[in-house]
Amino acid sequence: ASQPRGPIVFAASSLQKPLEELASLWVEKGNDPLVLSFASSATLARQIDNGSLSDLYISADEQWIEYLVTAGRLDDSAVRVVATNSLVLAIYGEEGALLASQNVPTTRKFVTTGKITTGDPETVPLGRFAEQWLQSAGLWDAAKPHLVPAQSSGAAVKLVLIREADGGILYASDAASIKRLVAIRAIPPESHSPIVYQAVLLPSSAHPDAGDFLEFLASDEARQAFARYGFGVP
Amino acid sequence: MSFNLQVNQRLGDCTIDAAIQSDDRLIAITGPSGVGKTSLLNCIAGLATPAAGHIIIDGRTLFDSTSELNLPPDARGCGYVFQDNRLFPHKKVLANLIYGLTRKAESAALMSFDDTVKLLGIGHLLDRWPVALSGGEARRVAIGRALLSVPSFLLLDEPLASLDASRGEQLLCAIERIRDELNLPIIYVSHDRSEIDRLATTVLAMD
Amino acid sequence: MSFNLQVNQRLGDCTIDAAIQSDDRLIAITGPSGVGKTSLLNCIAGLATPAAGHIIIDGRTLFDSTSELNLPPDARGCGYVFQDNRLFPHKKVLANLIYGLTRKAESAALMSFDDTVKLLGIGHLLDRWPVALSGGEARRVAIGRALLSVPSFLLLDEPLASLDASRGEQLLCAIERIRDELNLPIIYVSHDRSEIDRLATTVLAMD
Amino acid sequence: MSPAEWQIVALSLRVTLIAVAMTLPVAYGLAWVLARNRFPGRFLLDALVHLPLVLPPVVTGYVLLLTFGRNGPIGAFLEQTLGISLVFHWTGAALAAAVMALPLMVRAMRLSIEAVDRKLVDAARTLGAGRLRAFFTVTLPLSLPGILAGGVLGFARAIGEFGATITFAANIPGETRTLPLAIYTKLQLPGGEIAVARLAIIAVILSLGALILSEWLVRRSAGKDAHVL
Amino acid sequence: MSPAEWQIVALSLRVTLIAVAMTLPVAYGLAWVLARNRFPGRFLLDALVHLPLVLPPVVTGYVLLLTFGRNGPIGAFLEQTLGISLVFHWTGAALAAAVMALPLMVRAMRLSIEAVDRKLVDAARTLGAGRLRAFFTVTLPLSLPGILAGGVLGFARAIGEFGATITFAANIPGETRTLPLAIYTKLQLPGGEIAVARLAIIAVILSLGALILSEWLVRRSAGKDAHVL
Ligand SMILES: Nc1ncnc2c1ncn2[C@@H]1O[C@H](COP(=O)(O)OP(=O)(O)OP(=O)(O)O)[C@@H](O)[C@H]1O
Ligand SMILES: Nc1ncnc2c1ncn2[C@@H]1O[C@H](COP(=O)(O)OP(=O)(O)OP(=O)(O)O)[C@@H](O)[C@H]1O
Ligand code: MOO
Ligand SMILES: [Mg+2]
Ligand SMILES: [Mg+2]
Repeated sequence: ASQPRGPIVFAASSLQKPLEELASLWVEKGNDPLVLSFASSATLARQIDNGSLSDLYISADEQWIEYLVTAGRLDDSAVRVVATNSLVLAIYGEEGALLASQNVPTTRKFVTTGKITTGDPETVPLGRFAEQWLQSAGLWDAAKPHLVPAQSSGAAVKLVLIREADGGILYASDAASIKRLVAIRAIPPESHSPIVYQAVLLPSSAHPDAGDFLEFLASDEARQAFARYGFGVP
Repeated sequence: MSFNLQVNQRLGDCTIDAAIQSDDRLIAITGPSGVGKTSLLNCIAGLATPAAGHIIIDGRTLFDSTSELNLPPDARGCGYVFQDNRLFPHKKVLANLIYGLTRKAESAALMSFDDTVKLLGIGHLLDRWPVALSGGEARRVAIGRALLSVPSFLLLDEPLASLDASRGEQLLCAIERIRDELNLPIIYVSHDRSEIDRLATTVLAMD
Repeated sequence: MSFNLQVNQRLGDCTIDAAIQSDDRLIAITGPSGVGKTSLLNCIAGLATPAAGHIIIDGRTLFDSTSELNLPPDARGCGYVFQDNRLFPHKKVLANLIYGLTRKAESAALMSFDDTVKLLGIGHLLDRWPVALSGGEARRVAIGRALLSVPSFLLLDEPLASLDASRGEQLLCAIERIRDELNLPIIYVSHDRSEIDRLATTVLAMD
Repeated sequence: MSPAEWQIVALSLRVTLIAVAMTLPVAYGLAWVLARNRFPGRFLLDALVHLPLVLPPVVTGYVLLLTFGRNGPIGAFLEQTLGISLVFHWTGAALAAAVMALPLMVRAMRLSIEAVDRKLVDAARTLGAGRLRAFFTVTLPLSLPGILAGGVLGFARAIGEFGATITFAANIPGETRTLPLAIYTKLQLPGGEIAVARLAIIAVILSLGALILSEWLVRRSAGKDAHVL
Repeated sequence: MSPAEWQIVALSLRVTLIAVAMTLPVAYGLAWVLARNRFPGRFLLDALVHLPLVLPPVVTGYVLLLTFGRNGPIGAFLEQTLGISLVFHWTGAALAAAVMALPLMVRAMRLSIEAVDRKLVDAARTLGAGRLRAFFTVTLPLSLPGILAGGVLGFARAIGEFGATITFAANIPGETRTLPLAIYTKLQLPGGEIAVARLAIIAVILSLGALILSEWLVRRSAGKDAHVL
């Protein structure tokens, strides 16, 4: 506690990789090291609601930003979108393997064969977006019996990687940054609500560098880092 | 008066109804198995509470149902040799023997530690765990523990059971000495007619 | 030959070295406390294993260190009255008594259940838990349990301890009857000279 | 309770009771082996039994997935030979609950077995009982307090099991969404607090039921136990 | 091990040991009250002790957050009067671990206390020991096996505690990121399996250490225990 430290950042687990890289970039710029606490967007929001000491909150779920705004814990004018994402259909595959086009199943066949994993539509943003897409494509009822709802986007990725699931509706960022995941089709972004990662400075923040770090998150340099891990940029 | 006891107690189907007043320093209790001898001793020691009656030893009232006086066991100052020994299994023989020595001495110790150990012939057992004792060895340690606890009266529940004749004889002599020289009230439960005849003039025969 | 025993055993600092051969149906073992009487019975019952020697009862070899024969306790068919009773605390008196009755009868039962219960005067205790027994009551149940277990020989470790004189007398008569009429080998451990004189001609005095 | 809540309760009870019932004999066997036997590898077995307690439940769930999953060594075998599939099934939830409850049950039972006086077993042997009969008539009934305590601990742990279940069996409504998973689901929703409270109260009531049952069983055998112990 | 891993292990040990050390006397007190006393409300206390076992850990963590958080009744009091803050501190992680370990410790200890023969306590009383001395010289040492078993169970549970900790104390490196949280964090990363395995093995080794220690303590007192029991 005696060492000087940078702001405390509460961040959704799915942002772990780019944020850890950004945290080291931040230190390289001569700043004090950040304190990063990863958990699900919901857990973090409840902690903030109960008086956490954090300076910044980076959510993967708009719902919880709204919840905190409604609860009067933060001001929605301060919310910044730092990255975006999209959905893909992905399977386990060898690195760089290009699937012969005749072997690629149709979307309907993909979501109605064997076990397909995605986030739990009720609790995980990934699953909520996937359901929105399936509903709009008229595939929800056919796909539902085949869906394995995972407890986080990371858990869905794991299920595909150990081939307990035959395929997954996953984040494009994961499919792009993980060697043994092969994206076989992109989901049209307009078929579900926009997937945005929002960062916000908490009103209770007392750390002088917190605002600067938020600016840094919105900088070009940060965008490049997010893009390296397959995220879209706003 | 040494003893002024009147105890009324129910235990399952068995009712105990005992009364005795005596100036003798040692009284014997006898009676067939299951008549309530041990239960009576438990009442005197304060481990069971009589339904009615009073327990007065050497002028000191330990229990009185009318005045609702009921001293806890540790305030009664009895040296109780249990029928079933009840050695502390987690303490070695030495620690068992000196457990009661911390009692604040109202009366002085009956015998020195060395004399007690010698009388009972348990000197070679001091470093043993109770489980590694034979039946008679455990009995002698239980007697030693009670004698060493600086008691103001003694309750002996068949103390000589499972002891051989010569050891029994030595102990009887010791009990006589405690009765006569130290003037300590003693209640002695036994089935053995010859022991009783030798020690006691007042005998409470329960039935 | 009824008994052909030779037992060599170390227990802590105590060494047991006992040998006896006898045609008598009952032999007595006596000796000061801690000499190894109970330990010898445990070896005969198969609960302890002698370092060397042999145990042959009624021509049946139960243990032989040279031929490495060592029957397990349940194959030895002994009726053992333990010095410390060892009643099963989770079984009522009745269940304790009949525990050994399931044994396949090589010999016939010594006495009928009713006779045993009557001899020991424990008829009113059958529905009791062992904890609710007095010292002498528990002793009698332990004797009954051993007698009822259809044994081919008896091991009695101070069976009359904590019994009153009249009950003791009845039991001694019963033991004599078992010895003479049923012709069962009996090993009888006691400190009481008069008991031993009455029952046994062969006495193993350990020391 | 709403029908949806009833369904969750029924599923939770089924999963928990099956898990506890299947684990009881296994746990007792392990407890007996650990309490009464000295053999090489005993310590390893002891450690193995404790493992699910030490590892974070998610890791245990992940290990279960690797072992009992479709591609896991045991899972593949079960599926091919017996047609049994555990992953993403309520049976998998029961397996996860059983594995997590095991160490608690073993410890409690072991404590009670170690407290059984061997002299009583010896007495049974001299009365003609073989090892097996002596075990079933003496050791087993005298270690009943440990069996009951283990049962209560196991039941409570199994009905509250979350991490290993959600990882191994997923959170499928009607199939693997037990009470804790339902509570978690509601907790992930903004404004789900009231539903969380309702479900938590149901969970508490269920385990109160188990507690009452166990206390009653103990008291039923109190005639002896109050004195034995 | 890397310095980062060392830091995690050191933090985990500190959190776990403090949690177990603080909980031991409380758990023993509760176990004694539940084992030896009959009073109205006893059943409620029993139920309350079991609660953290039944509820999903996340819910326990949430309840802790509501109670000991900066806005919670106890949390606000502690912060204003004593300047102690638990949320997001390693002390909070210790509190979460302690609460989760409590029911296991109480059960094991209670089992052992109930197995202590009251006749020995009676004997101590006739030898002049008051209630207190009889307790400390007879009941307490004779229930040592339960204290050790409870300690091992509690240690294992505390070192593996995840859900309540991440919810109540957050996942802050160097402050509240204990072994299970570090494992979870790595598990969220693709390709984190090797790191997960390393950390899991460390967790296993630590609790093997606790197991060995407890077995050694048991054996040290075996001179008597092997026979007493
Ligand atoms: N917990 C109990 N519940 C019911 N009855 C009991 C209980 N304890 C003892 N008894 C009964 O009370 C009576 C008196 O028992 P007590 O132990 O005082 O007898 P005793 O005279 O000491 O006999 P002994 O000479 O055999 O030791 C006996 O009939 C016994 O069965
Ligand atoms: N577990 C043990 N460890 C060490 N020594 C033991 C153990 N058990 C018994 N002994 C010792 O072995 C000796 C023989 O004991 P045993 O019980 O056979 O004596 P006993 O002749 O039956 O005496 P008693 O008449 O007092 O019952 C005693 O000196 C006793 O202290
Ligand atoms: O990182 Mo999340 O909160 O599982 O989408
Ligand atoms: Mg008596
Ligand atoms: Mg003996």
